[in-house]
Amino acid sequence: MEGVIIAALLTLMAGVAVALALQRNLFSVVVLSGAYSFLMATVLVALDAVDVAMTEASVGAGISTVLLLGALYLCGGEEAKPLSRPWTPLAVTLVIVGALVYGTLGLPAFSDPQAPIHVHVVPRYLNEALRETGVPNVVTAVLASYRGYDTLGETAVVFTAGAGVIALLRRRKRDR
Amino acid sequence: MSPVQLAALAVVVPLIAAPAAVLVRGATAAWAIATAACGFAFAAALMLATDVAAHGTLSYALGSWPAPWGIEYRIDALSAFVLVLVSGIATVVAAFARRSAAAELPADQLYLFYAMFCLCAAGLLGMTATGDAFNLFVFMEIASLSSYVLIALGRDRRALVAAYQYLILGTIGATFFVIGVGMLYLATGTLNLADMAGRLAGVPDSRPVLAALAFITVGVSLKLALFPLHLWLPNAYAYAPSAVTAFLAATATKVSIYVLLRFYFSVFGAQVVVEDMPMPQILLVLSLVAIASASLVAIWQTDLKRLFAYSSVAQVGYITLGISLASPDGLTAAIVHLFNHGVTKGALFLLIGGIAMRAGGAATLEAVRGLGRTMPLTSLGIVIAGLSLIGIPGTAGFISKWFLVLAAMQAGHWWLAGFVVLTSLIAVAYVWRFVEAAYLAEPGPAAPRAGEAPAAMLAFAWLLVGGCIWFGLDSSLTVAGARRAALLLLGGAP
Amino acid sequence: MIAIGHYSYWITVLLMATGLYIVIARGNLVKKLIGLAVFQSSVYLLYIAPGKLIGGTAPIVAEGFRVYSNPLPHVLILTAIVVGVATLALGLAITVRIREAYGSIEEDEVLEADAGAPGCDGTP
Amino acid sequence: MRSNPILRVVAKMLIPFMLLFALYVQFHGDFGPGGGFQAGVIAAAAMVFYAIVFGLPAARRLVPDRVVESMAALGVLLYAGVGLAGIALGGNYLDYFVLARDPVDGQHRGIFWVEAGVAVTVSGVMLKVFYLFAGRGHGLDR
Repeated sequence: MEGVIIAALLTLMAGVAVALALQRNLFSVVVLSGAYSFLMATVLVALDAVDVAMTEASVGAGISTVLLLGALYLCGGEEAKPLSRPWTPLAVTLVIVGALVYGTLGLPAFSDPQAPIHVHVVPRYLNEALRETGVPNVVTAVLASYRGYDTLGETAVVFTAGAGVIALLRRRKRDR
Repeated sequence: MSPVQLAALAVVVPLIAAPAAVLVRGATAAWAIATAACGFAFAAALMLATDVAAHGTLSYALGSWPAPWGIEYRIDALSAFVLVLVSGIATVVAAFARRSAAAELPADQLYLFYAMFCLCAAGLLGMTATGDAFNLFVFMEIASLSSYVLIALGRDRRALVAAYQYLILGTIGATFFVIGVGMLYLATGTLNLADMAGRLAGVPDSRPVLAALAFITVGVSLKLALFPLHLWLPNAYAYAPSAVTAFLAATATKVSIYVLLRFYFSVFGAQVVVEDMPMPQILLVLSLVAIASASLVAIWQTDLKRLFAYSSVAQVGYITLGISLASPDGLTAAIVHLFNHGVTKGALFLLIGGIAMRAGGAATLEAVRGLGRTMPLTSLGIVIAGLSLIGIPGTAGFISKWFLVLAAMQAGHWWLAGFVVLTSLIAVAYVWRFVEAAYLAEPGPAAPRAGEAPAAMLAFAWLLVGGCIWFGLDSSLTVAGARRAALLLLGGAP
Repeated sequence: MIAIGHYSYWITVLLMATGLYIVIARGNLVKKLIGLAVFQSSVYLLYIAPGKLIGGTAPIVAEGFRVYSNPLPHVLILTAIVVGVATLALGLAITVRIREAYGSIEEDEVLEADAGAPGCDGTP
Repeated sequence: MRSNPILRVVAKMLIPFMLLFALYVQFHGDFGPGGGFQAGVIAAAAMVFYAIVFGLPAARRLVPDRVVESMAALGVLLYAGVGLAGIALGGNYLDYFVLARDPVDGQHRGIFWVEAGVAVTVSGVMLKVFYLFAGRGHGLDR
C-alpha cells in the first residue's frame, strides 16, 4: 500500500514538472513550481524524511516562491519567448538520461534492506546516536554532531548567499 | 595545541574572517582581517606540508567522530601541495586587492568584497583538505557562490551576464558531481573517500560506478573549464574585478583539477579509470583540441584579460594532457604545471590589474601601446611571466613543459612531445602581441599617462613574477613535492 | 509489496531531464533558474527514495519501533535544499541587475545588446 | 492591504504565535522534526508577513537592516566559535565532548549552540534578502 501511494505521488510530480516545462506564462510557472515543491514535500513525508519535508515546504514552496514573485515583479517579463532550436538541448538531455538509467539499473531495488546504504555506516547512527549524543531525533544528531562540519558549511552557504545578494542589490548613493 | 589542529584551522580561519569582515564594515579593517586570515592559512599550509613530508598522511577527525561516521580531513602530499598554492596566492592577492579593489569597486561594497574573497578562499581550501565526498560538495558550493558574486561585482555590465552564465553552468556541474557522489554512495553506503575506495572493489555491479565516473568527470570538467566545457571562462575572467580574475585564474580551476585527480586515482583507481573506461583517450583528445584551439583563439584577442583567459584554457589542456598519460612522469608534470601555471597566471593578471587601474578601464592592446616606457616594471613583469607561459628555460613554465615532454617520450608518443613544443610557439605568438604593442609601438591616445602602478600593487605582483623565475631556477621543492604526490596517487589507496 | 522496484529511480531521471532541458533550451533568465531548481531538487529523490524501508518510520528513536528509514540521506539533502535556495536567491539577484542594465531578461536580447561592443566577440 | 483593519488585527494576533512556533521548532528539534534552519525560516516568514501587512518601512523600523545584516554574520561566528571552543578545551574542531564534564552533556550543549547559530544566520539572511527584493522597486532602501 505504501509503495502504491509513493508511486502515485511520484507520477503526479512528473506531470507537474512536464507542465512546468511547457508553460510559457512566467506567473503560472512560478505557481506550478510552488505546487511542485509541495508535492515533493508530500513525497518526502511518505518516504519518512519528515525533517526534509518540513524544510522543502518552507523553503521550496515558501521562500523560493516569494523570491520568484519578487523578481518577476521587478523584471516585468510576463511571457517567456518560445523555443527557437529545441533539438540540441533534447539530444544532450537524452544522452544524460541514458547515462542515468544505465547507472541506476545496477543499483539496489527500492526498499531493499540489504542495500549497502542500510548495512554500512548508518547502523551506528540508528543504534548509538541516542546513547552517544542524547538526541532521539537521529537526523538532528547526525546533522549537528556527527556531520556537524557539513552544517557549518551549510550555514556559510546561506551567509554567502545573503552577503552576495546585499552586494548585488543594495542601492548605492550614486546608483546609475 | 598540537600542530595537527592546523588542518582544521587552515580552512576555518578564513571562513571565520568573512562574517568578521561583515561585522566590522570598514574597508581597511575588512582588508586587514582578510589578509591576516589568508596569511595564517598560508603559514598553516606550509607547516602542514613540512609535517606531511616528514611523517606521512595526516588524518583529522572533525568533531572527534571517527571516519566514516564523522567527517575526516585528510592531508597527504597532494592536498598539502595544493593547500600551499591556494593559500599563498590568496595571501598575495588579498594584499594586492587593497588598492586595486578600491579603484574598481564602490567604497561601501569593499567589506562585502573581502568577505566574499575569504569565503572563496575557505571554500577552495576546504575542497582540498577534506576526505569526505559530500563535504567536498558543500565547500565547492561556498567557493562557487562566492565567485559568482565576485565576478558580478565587475564594473562592466557584461560582468553580470558572465556571472549568470557561470552560475548556470557551475550549478549544473555541481549537481552532476552530486549525482555522481550519490550513485557511489548508493553503491557503497559510505561518503568517506578512503572508505569508498576500499569498498568499490566489492561492488557487485559496475554500472553505477561507471555512471558515477562519467557524471563526476563532466561535473568537475565544467568547473575546471576543460574543452568544450570552457565557454563560461573567457567572459568571467575578462569582466571580473582584476584581483578576482587573478585569484580565480590561479586557484579555482587548479582545485577542480585536484578534485579530478583525487577521484580518478584515490577513489576509482587506475583499474576503473584506465581499463574499464577509455578516460585517458578521451582526456588526451580533449586536451589536444583545447591546447590548439584556445591558443589560436588567444592570438586574435584585443583585450589582455581575454587573451590570457583563453591561454588559461590552453594551459589547463597541458595539465589534463599530463593526467591522461597516467604515468608517474605524466602526473608529476600535471601537478608541477598546476603549481607553476597558478603562479604565472596570478602574476600576469595582477600586473594587468595595475594597467587597468592606470588606463581607467579595460587593458586592451590599444591601451598598452608604448607601455614599455610609461610602465617599465609592469611591462617587464608581463614579459617574464609570458616567457614562463611559453616555457623558456630559466622560468617555471619550462620545468613543467620539460616533464611533460619527458613523460610523452617515455610513453613512446614522440609526436606528442613534438606537439607540446609546437604549440608553445603559438604561445610565443600571443605573448608577442603584447611585446609588439608595449615596446615597438608609440604610445597611443588611450595610453595610461600616470606612470607606474602604485608600489603597494606592483610589489605583490612582482612577488609572483619572482616566483616564476625562482621556481624555474630551483625546481627541487616543486618537483619533489609533485613527484611525491604523483607516486602517492598511483600507489593505490590515499 | 515492493512492486516499485526501480520506478522511483526512473521518475527521478525524468525530473532531472525535465529540469536540465528547461535550463538548456529556454532563453528566459527566470525560467532557466526555475529549471535549475527542478534539476537540483530531483537529486533529493535520488538520495532519499533508496533510504526508505517499507514498514519503517521516520528516524526518531522511540519505544515500539524497530525499523527506521535511513537518516543519512536526509541530512545530506537538508544541506542540498539550502544550497538550492542560496543559488536561486543569487541567480535572481543577478537577473534583477541584468534587467536593470539591459532592459530585458531574454538571453538572446541581452547577448545581442553587447554584440557590437569592443572586446567582446559575442560567441565565447 | 495596509488599510484593511481585519488583516491588521489578525496579523497582530498571529505573528506572536508564528514566532512561538519558530521557538518550538527550534527547541523541539532534538525530539521531533525541526531544528535551527526550519526555525530560522519560520521566524523570517513571520517578519515577512508583518512587512506585507504593515508595509516595508514599518518592518524596517522594527528590525533595522543593520541588525539583520549583523545577525547573518553573528550566526556563522557562533557556530564556528563553538568549533573553536572544542579546540580551546583540548579536543578537535567541533568536538562537543569536551564542552562539559559529562560527554553527553557536552553533546547537548554543543548541539544547542550550533542550532542557535544556524537559526540566527538563516533568519537574518532570509529577512535581509526579502528586504532587498521588496525594496528594490520603490526606492525604499536607505
